[in-house]
Amino acid sequence: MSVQLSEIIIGAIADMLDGLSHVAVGASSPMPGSAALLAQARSGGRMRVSVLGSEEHNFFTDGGRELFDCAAQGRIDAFFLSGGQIDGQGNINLVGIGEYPRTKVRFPGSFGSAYLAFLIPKIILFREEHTPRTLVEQVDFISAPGTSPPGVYRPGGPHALVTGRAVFDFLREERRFRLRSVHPGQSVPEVIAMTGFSFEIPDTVATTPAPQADTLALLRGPVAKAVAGTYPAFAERVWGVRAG
Amino acid sequence: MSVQLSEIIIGAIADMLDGLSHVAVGASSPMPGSAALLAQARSGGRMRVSVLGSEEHNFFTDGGRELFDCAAQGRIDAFFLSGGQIDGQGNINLVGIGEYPRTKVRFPGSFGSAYLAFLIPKIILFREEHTPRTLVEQVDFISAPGTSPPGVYRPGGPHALVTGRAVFDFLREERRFRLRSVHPGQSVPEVIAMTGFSFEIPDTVATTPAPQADTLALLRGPVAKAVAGTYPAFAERVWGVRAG
Amino acid sequence: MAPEIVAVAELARRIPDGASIAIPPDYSGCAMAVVRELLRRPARGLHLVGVPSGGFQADMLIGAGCVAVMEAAAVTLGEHGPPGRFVAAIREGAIVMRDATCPAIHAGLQAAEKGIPFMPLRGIIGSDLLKHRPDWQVIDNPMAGDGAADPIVILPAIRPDIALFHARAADRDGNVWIGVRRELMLMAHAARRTLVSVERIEDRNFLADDAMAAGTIPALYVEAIAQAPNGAWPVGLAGAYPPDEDALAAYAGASRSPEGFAEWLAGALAEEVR
Amino acid sequence: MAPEIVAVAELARRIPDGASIAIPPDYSGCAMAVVRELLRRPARGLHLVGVPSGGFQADMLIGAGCVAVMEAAAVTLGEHGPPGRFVAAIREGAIVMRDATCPAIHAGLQAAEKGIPFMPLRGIIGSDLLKHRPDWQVIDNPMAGDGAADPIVILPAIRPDIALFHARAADRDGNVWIGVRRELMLMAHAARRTLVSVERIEDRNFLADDAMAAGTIPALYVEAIAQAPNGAWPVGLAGAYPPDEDALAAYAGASRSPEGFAEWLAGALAEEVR
Repeated sequence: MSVQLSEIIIGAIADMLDGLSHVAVGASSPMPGSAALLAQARSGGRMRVSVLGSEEHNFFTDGGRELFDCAAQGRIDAFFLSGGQIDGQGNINLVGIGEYPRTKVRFPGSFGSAYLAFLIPKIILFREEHTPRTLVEQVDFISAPGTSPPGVYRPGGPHALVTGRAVFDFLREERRFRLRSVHPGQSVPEVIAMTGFSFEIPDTVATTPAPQADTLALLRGPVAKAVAGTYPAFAERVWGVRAG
Repeated sequence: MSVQLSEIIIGAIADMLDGLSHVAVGASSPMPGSAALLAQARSGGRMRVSVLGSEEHNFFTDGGRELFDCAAQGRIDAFFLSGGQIDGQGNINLVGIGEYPRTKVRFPGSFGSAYLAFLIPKIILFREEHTPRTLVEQVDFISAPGTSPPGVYRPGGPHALVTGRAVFDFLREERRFRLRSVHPGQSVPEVIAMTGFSFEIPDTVATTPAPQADTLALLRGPVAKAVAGTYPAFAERVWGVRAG
Repeated sequence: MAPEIVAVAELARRIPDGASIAIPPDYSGCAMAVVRELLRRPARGLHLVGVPSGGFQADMLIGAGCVAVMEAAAVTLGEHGPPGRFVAAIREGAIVMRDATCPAIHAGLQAAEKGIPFMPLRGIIGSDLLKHRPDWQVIDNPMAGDGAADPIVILPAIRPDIALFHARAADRDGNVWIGVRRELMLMAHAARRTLVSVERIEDRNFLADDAMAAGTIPALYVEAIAQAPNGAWPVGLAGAYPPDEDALAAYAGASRSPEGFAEWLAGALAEEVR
Repeated sequence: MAPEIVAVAELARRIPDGASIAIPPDYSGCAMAVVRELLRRPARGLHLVGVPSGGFQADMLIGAGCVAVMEAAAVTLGEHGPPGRFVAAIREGAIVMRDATCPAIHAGLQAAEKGIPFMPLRGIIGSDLLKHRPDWQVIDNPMAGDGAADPIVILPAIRPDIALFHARAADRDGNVWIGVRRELMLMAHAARRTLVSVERIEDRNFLADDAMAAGTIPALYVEAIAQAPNGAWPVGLAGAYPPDEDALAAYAGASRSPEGFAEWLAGALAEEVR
């Protein structure tokens, strides 16, 4: 079986998580969730993964607030956020397109983004659709800002942006993204054309690497099974695996 | 069996509780606790009584903070406080005698008084020992003030003071006590002599009445049994009743 | 006074038009049978507070014109796509949306639980949420060291008139078991009145059982309870029965047009009468 | 990473001199076996935070010279009369006492739990506690209506270095069951590190059991666990064994003189070695 794009993306995200103690993932994020479970498998049990809304990977017993309190206590190292729009300053929009409040397009809402983006050290922005529609010059509504002025308490913030085409690092000082790698089959000009914001382009841009053989074996074996427990539709589509 | 002083005191306190929805009592307050259980019995099940630290009459499931949160929510109508010293302005001292912090005599501490005295509408001060040593002109340390200046949020405060000799009403506007009744065997001059603070004395001062026959029957019957469950030593001493 | 045991319709009758109502998200125990009674009336001018988000019940109530104000960190039908009636109401300006972020809803309820006027919370500064919530303020942290400025958001207490939810069981004394769903306990503590539907009423006292007591809302906070077997249908009740995905998908599809919703509503209310 | 399972002595070794330690009151689960190890060392310069009061363990640690600062709403031996070593230490100025009121301790811990710098709280204004707590402030409620002044106390977060307590059981994954004793959960959330002794370690996972999960502190918050059967003796453990009133009375009596305490201490440490 040749390496699938999903597996490359999962591998790229997992590489960002290695060495962390506690990674939390939203219930409806199968690729980040798979990446977290892969990183956990590689950690030999040292990493804790909380999948919100999952029965199996949910360790919280203090109600809806506990995730947020836990983040504020510094006990969550990485989390994933997405956006209906994401802009070049790392701002995300989960509210809508057009003028607020009567937006033409309405997304569900900001959820915990306006909080977690400040408090969790490594926020990984993930949006599979990589088009000028999703990656924009400026979001119509800032659910969570990419950066904050000095003096604002902010131990956390965006660390990287992963899409279906590329991986970007977020440069907090410069308040912009830098292209790190493009996925197999993508070119730098293509990524530029499909991105609505400007970003830094280093002299050489790598291709996002396929996972190493041992990682791939782990991913397709025990990790795929674990993924199937929480994201059954995704596991079946990517690996043909059903929850055991 | 002639009416005992304890029964008269319990009856006097219970009369202050009739009609309330929820009365809370500290674990080490057998007379107030008995009064609350008596008032509950008379309410035909309409009154809730929470006895802190009791297994049987403790309805809290949110940890140590719940009593206080519950009071702030306006869900507790009456509570009992005592004091190593109580003064004529309704201030209570649960900290110590002498100059703080190296007090000559140290009491356990303020517990929740500095909070509950503000938030629970009917605070009944109870101190069996009625001497110039306990009822003083001015407390050495204010754990909880009797009154507050206008503008301070204070839905609650002292309502009455019950001792082994007498019952006083607390007049919040006048910031002082008024003698309501003296217990059988006590005289007004004796009460004046044994009280370290000055207080208002109406033209006629009643004798604290003995409970009515039906109340007494209730108290010595089912209530005594209930009291024995929470305050076994007290129930045995007063009524020779053991927990069933 | 123990909570009253009443019929589902009576539980709904106790919710006056114009009330603010705290409701849980779809996975936490939704009193769907009671919501259908509100749709039937129909209730008017409700102020829904999603704790922290609104799901199917919010979209249904919005569709039936029951809602004046929606306060939540999100309104979502999850995997089933956009909440059609909510999206339409936003576009048409038919409801006032008070967008929030999850921890702000929890913190506001915690302020009400503690009887304090406001709660500080980190984050949020620089989010456009703040621009549109004049009731949220930024103050200088009075406890910041060495005179360094430390701006922090303060949020007013959220004290709903009513907390409304569905739980697995009540006991004979009106205590309600919610297990790990502590946000339901927070809602009950914060709200003035709590109305609960339950799968069943058990003839025992949960507070007398060490293990059960830990997940129990004491009767003290509960005004009335209705027994409503399958009362969380179609969104499901964790530990009891799963979501009815077909019914949810049907609703989600119907919600995307006024006609579809009207037809769904007529069907839903007719079914209930059977 | 799951919590480590260690010996009682190792649990005590992980508490450095000078640490701030949140401890429960006598009825809530006290790690008395661990405390005896601290007495044996003896630990020095501890800052005890009674949640919300201190009992036998506080008086013992004060008596053995382990304590520099005592922060609590009270220190009490309950029915057993004055805590002799605490009273003596106050009289002699041997410890710094930071007098509080119960809800202020809970609120300070809740601020730490929420990662906020302070928590507002009603009441307290006009109490002499405020005079002697320069870390407590009175501010004008920024959310008061119509410019009316509304003074309110704000309390700094209490973030103890360590939460130390005893519980009925841990499971094989290091989750700790505390039932309705939620103040222990608050302590674990608020503290940087949590060390727990337990009666037993059960070969199952409490979080997989609906009823148990509701009263369980997840392993996430727990650094290390020691198995210590009868580990709350002599103060007892609700639901497991009652207080040993004779032993408590003997301690209370001994605490009232330095000689009495020294004799009690020698005996207590000798017994432990057996």
